Amino acid sequence: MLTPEIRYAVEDLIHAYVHCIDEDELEEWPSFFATECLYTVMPRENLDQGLPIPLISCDSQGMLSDRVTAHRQANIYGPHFYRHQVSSLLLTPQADGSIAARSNYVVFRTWADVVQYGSTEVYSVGTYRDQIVFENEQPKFKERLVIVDTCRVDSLLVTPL
Amino acid sequence: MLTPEIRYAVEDLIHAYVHCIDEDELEEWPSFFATECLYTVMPRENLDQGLPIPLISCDSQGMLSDRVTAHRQANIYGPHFYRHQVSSLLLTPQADGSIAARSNYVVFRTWADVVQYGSTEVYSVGTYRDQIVFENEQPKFKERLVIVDTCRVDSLLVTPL
Amino acid sequence: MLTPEIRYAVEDLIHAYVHCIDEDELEEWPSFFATECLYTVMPRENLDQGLPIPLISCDSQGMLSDRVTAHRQANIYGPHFYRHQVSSLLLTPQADGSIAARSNYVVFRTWADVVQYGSTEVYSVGTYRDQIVFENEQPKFKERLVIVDTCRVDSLLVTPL
Amino acid sequence: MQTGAAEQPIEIQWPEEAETRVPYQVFLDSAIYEREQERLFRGPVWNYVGLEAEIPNVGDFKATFIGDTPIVVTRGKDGGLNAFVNRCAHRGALVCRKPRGNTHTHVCVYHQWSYNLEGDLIGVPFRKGIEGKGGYGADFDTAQHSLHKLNIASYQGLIFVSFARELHSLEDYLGPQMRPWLDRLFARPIQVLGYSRQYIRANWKLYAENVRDPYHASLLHLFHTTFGLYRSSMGGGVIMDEEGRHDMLRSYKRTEEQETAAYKDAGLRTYNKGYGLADPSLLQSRQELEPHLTNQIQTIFPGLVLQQIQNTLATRQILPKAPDQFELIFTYFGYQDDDEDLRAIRLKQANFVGPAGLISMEDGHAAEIVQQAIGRDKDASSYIGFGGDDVSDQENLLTETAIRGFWHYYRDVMGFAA
Amino acid sequence: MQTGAAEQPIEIQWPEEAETRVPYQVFLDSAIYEREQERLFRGPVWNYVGLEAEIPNVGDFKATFIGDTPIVVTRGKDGGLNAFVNRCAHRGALVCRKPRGNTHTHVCVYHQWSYNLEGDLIGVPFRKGIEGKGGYGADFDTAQHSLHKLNIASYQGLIFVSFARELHSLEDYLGPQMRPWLDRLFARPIQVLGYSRQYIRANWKLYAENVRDPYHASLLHLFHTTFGLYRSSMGGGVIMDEEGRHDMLRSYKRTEEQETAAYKDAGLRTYNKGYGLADPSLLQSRQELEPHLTNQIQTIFPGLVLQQIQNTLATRQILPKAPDQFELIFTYFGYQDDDEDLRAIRLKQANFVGPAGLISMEDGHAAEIVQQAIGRDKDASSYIGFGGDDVSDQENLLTETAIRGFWHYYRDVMGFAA
Amino acid sequence: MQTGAAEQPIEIQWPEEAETRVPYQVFLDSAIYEREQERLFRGPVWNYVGLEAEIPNVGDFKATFIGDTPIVVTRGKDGGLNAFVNRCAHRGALVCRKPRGNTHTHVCVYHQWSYNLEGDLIGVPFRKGIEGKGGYGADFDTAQHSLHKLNIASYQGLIFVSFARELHSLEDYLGPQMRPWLDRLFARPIQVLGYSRQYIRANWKLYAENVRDPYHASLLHLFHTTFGLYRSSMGGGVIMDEEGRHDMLRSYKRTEEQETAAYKDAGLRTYNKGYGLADPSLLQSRQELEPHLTNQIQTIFPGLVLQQIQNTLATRQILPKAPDQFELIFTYFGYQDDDEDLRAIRLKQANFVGPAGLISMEDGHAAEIVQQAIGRDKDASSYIGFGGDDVSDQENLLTETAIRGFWHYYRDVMGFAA
Ligand code: FES
Ligand code: FES
Ligand code: FES
Ligand SMILES: [Fe+3]
Ligand SMILES: [Fe+3]
Ligand SMILES: [Fe+3]
Repeated sequence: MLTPEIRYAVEDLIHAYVHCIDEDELEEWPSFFATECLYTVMPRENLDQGLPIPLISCDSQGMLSDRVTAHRQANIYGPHFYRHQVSSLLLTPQADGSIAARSNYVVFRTWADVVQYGSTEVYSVGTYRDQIVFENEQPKFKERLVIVDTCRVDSLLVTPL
Repeated sequence: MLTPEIRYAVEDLIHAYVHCIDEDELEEWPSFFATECLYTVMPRENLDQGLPIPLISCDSQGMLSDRVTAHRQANIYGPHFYRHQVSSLLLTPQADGSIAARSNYVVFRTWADVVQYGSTEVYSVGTYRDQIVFENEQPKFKERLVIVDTCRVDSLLVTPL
Repeated sequence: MLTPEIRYAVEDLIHAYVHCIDEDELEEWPSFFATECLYTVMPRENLDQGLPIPLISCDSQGMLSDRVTAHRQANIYGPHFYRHQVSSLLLTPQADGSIAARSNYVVFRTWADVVQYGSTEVYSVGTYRDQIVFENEQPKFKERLVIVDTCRVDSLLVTPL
Repeated sequence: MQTGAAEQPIEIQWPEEAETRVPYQVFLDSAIYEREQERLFRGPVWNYVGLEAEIPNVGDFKATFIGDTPIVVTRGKDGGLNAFVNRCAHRGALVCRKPRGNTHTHVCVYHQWSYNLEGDLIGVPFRKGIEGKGGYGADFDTAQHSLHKLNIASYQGLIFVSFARELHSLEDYLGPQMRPWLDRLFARPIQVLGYSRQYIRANWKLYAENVRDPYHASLLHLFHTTFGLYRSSMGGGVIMDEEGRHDMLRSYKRTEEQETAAYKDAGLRTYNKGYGLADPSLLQSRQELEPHLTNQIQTIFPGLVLQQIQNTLATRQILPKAPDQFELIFTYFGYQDDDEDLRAIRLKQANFVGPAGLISMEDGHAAEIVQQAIGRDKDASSYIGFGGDDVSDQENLLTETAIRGFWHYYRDVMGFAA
Repeated sequence: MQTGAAEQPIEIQWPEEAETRVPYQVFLDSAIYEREQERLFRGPVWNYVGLEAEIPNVGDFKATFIGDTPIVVTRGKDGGLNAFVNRCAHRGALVCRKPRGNTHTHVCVYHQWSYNLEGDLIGVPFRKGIEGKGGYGADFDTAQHSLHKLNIASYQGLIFVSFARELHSLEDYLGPQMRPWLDRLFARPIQVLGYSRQYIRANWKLYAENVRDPYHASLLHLFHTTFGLYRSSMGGGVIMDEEGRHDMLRSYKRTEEQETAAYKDAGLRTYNKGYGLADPSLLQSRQELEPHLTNQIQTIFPGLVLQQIQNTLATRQILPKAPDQFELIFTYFGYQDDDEDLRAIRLKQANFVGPAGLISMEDGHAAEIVQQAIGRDKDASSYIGFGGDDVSDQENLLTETAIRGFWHYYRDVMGFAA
Repeated sequence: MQTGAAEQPIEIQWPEEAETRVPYQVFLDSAIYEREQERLFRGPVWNYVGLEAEIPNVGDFKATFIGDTPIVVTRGKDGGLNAFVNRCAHRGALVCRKPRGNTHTHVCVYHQWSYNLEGDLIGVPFRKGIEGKGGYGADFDTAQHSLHKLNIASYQGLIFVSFARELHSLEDYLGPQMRPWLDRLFARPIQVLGYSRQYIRANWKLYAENVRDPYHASLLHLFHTTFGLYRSSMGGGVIMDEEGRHDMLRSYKRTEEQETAAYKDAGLRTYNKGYGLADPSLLQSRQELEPHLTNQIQTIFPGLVLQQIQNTLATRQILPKAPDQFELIFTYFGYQDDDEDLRAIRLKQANFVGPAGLISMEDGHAAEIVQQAIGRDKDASSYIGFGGDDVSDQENLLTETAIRGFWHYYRDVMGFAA
């Protein structure tokens, strides 16, 4: 049984993660993860067939921040915002003291380009499978697996889910 | 005033229900309901006019499991996944010890057929009106009324909302 | 650190607000606000450029109720329902005893007109920035700022977000 | 996609064995869709638009469609029925924006021109201007600015509307073969029990075929066979009107021996995999109409389907929306004198029909997978030679005769006949 | 839907009483939409694209549209204005993907061809290849590969762009009837206060009619009458340019007696149902411009609307997106020397206008319900005979004369004149 | 939008310098899209549809598309390959609704007609009716009602299907220039590692150009230059088949001195802004194929792209969906004998490619911004004169020669040649 304090801390982690991305504060994004971490975006199509190829995988904080640098400096894509909805959060304490979490996400993408400025569409839906640990009393994602139902990616995937 | 324990138990019921359906574990679906139960999917159009015809109604666990058997063995439909979002949950303890719950849902449908594989659309939005009871200390839906705003059903309705 | 009681009260405010609008009980809508209040609907486009023009702004309960009266009596628009999803709620107690809240919203609009009856679309996504105070032990919105990502408004905006 | 006011010429080649072939082009071509709106839905037909029970009182209205033209049906002051196109005579706005309601005056929201229940213009704001300035001149004649009125008639409480000025009476249009079956369903006063709506990504005629097709019943809808409720054949038959455009499919349970024999004949595998209904209360039904039938599925060209499936009674209105989209609106009803038990049976059996119907949800899907498959093959054809190649009543259900009847009449109306 | 490089022929039959009738086909037909892009938006007109105040500094740019062609407007090194089509001369990518910004060089992301603020090609990566291999030959002439440059001019800080090579000066295009009213609004330096965007599922010309239509003001927009703020008529009038394509509607409050008389004339029911504003602070306004007007609604053909509605000042840009879709972009402004109070009044009055405007939200809806009603009736026509059948300035608001002026000029440009 | 069974005439004017110009009309026109389906995808070409490794066992099937026609590929009882159009011979339903699976009989859900793995009709429910009534007549010949069978062949485990009845062998179609490079990639048994799908709002030929375009590599994809990983040029070259329709772009790292020289030649600014990779493990790769290449990007007309980008191996299938939409399906593979480390490298390098690929996500965007810019300028043209105006193999990467090759062949097949 999780204490309310721990629940609130974990819920805040999961909610703050969303605002970090949606408010375009990507530079903070790696800090939501533990020192040793794994972030994987996996099409449901592959997972269901036992195939290992991900859309994105980062097995270190360094790789996370390289994604952010690429996002800011290298990659070319249509200007846009994300807006997440995350709900149906279930928390399960694990034997090793970590917490397993699952929740559903939707990302709406709003274009900020000249052609479709201010129009919004359902961009991606799926589910998060997290392992959460406490480092310095702060909850962090040891692992965040993003299972993408919407495996037919519209245009491209550059901003993390 | 509900205790945090009861709140958490009820919230978990409502969230786990969603994952059961979205992860295609429909065989477990009837177990979310009380021994005596009522599950009704009602178009808002009829409700607003006081008309009684539902899209689906099951007044026993048997009827729920017959729906699942039909889903698995009999009905023909385009392969798809659901992904729910459920939020704005309000809980109200009732005089008889049960709990009334209301929440809003959205279901996104992702096609898994050959033509539109991996594309997602808003399939149905509406609201849940629940009566929740404890059986063997487990919260269960005594009644779940699904009021469907999206009463113009796209293609068909086979997977429960 | 907020007590569970206060958290529940604030969460209930935020959730009940949604049901008030979605169930078309707009006459109750102003009562979710404090005696002195500010409700602003602001396109992200303007906010990001530091431009002050809002879509809607009401700086009194009177202006809120005038909006409702206009909605009921004066304005002409296609019959429709809203259905909100609100999630990723973060609460932060403020020095002055008020509570800052942020959350993401989506509004789905379902048409109730003769042409598209019962069809649903993503109407608006964005985020709420709230300042919540307690008046007579009831939480109220001192300020609710609705930042609209979907600044290309589809058709028109008459029902409050 | 219109490119001018005149009708577009259509190049279509019906295959040689025309009675048993349908070129897929008819489900795809937007010019054909356009012509259907003009020649067929606005042509020499009576279009079902609703039930009198939906608009019992003076001022009651229902807004709906003929083809994809918006129209309004009203109950007039004299208790009579009226219909008009839902387009303001001033600058073309929808006059009636809600699907149903009650009003004695239909007021267009744009400039408040107002119309009475018959569609006559009765009010024009600032008609004479103000202080002699502006407004309409003395020659402005409200009679020239009524709504476009349509012919309306009803039979047994079913309302039909037609754009055609000269036309057979509704009774004649329904014909002596069809009327008795309408009489069967509407002998007692009815009560509307609810609606459901289904939006299908397919051409409307794929559904028109589907409801005239008894072949698919036990093959596409597997509920009964899965649960071992009956085997794969029933007794029944098909009746059509003289033109072959309307039809009535009836089916009834046969004796055990008949079924077994039929089953052997068909050489079909059984679907009964040992599943049983956990709650058989769903099967409870009551024989209520003479003659006893399990199902009566009746069509009135172009867009009405009437159903009695056990104790569920409903009309279905087929509304084309685009070459590859249509909406299907179910209106469920019972009788005003239903006892409580019978009413409860109807509500429970609602599980069988409509968009979530255990034995009917598949029809929309069937239409959709045809539309998905044929898009690139408009020159290929479907084959409708099951049960022969003619259009004639049958005392069995293993036939596509009513589909052939539909196309025969369709080609005629559309100018596609040889 | 283009089927070849040549212009499609269009069969259109304008009704006999051509000046007071508009066949609905013009709102539906995709061939007409295509021709509008060529003959009208790219034709002998000046298209409003923005305000100089939006791009005050060297290198500032605004990306927008003429018709549905993407273009860019820039402030050049010399402080002058430039415009070009937003399509790379290499392989056609959008050069400028953001709606606004500042840069001295526009670089296409695909192969980094770069252009200066005038649209001249100034950089081509690997132009000469590497080590003598690849790249462009010696005859490659950057001057042949500039962006498509457009004519640009401004009047009182309003920027206009034209595809036409030979054209009246902007001043002449605006004309002596219209210019004084632009002068009225732009006498002092302005400051942009914000934007709003509205996407409407209707043909853009339904909105062009709407803004030239004083008839609907008190009949569609019920806010004032509901709250008993004034009765159903105002003083005012309509002024047009010589061609009838631009217009200016002005309205002002009349005296109590005038209103009462007018009201009696109209024979209108009142809408005042006893509602009062709970917070009348919304009504606070200040007379600031000469002559005093409650509203100035001015159009410059084809796509500009200028508004002064009490103290809200805005331009509206009408951008067609498809035969049945357009976007409306409001750019709100005040004056740089606004005092704090006046600025606060403008912000509060923003509640009146735009997509959520208490007295304006209805216009988009009106356009949409026309589009919904007429789809199947392209051969029918609207009737625009209010206030006569000619195109002439009026000293009253009960007239569709400016709508007639619009269509008169439209038919001319489009080749639809008799 | 078909308006009849015959092919629509297309008016298209290729500019005079035809080899270096592409009129934007080809990316916009729906009649051209229609003709491509007939003449090109169903024409004298072999269409890539998948890998033998995807359907290794008897009964395995893969449902996919040729152009936008749905088809099915199966592994037959004899281990051979079969292909047929995914459209039931009865009334046209999709027979196979899932993208992959295993079955020995393909049963149409509508009326349960069943087909064997070759596409022959083998079962028809109620074929002979029941008790002598209904069903098909004695002359019903199942052989006349098979699925539409297609030619199928494979080379090195790559499966190709053709509608054409008379056609060069697959080996000849690939040609002696292309085959060695297929051999390079498929010398050892492969294993499918996963899929990704990308839906792009652009004409498919904009992507066909993109993959034949080495010009954009270091200019659009800025990952390497941003992180200072290499400078803006590589060694490489372009090889084509005789028709110029297929091509192979290879690139490899040059020595430091070569790079520096090349860099000076180009006169390009560097993008290295001082960013370094925080985790360089991403760069780990292994040389595994002879000859050593950094990248092999090979196209087989019309819709196959084969890639070796460092250690990521994949096929890409280009599926047109509409004039302005296509889907791109990546099928990633490795070799069955990969050691664990190599497999880990492939999985990590998956970050480089596909819809989220650090050095490839931009391609879809590039296609989209072209589509967005050209919509209104179908008479304008792109300029593809980089590296000359001919179609010939090149030992450098600063050339659009393979793009010219594509269009040369395209014009021929489509009947657009001078
Ligand atoms: S359009 Fe109906 S009153 Fe003007
Ligand atoms: S398309 Fe602009 S540089 Fe190539
Ligand atoms: S359509 Fe396939 S069996 Fe009838
Ligand atoms: Fe059926
Ligand atoms: Fe207006
Ligand atoms: Fe690339």
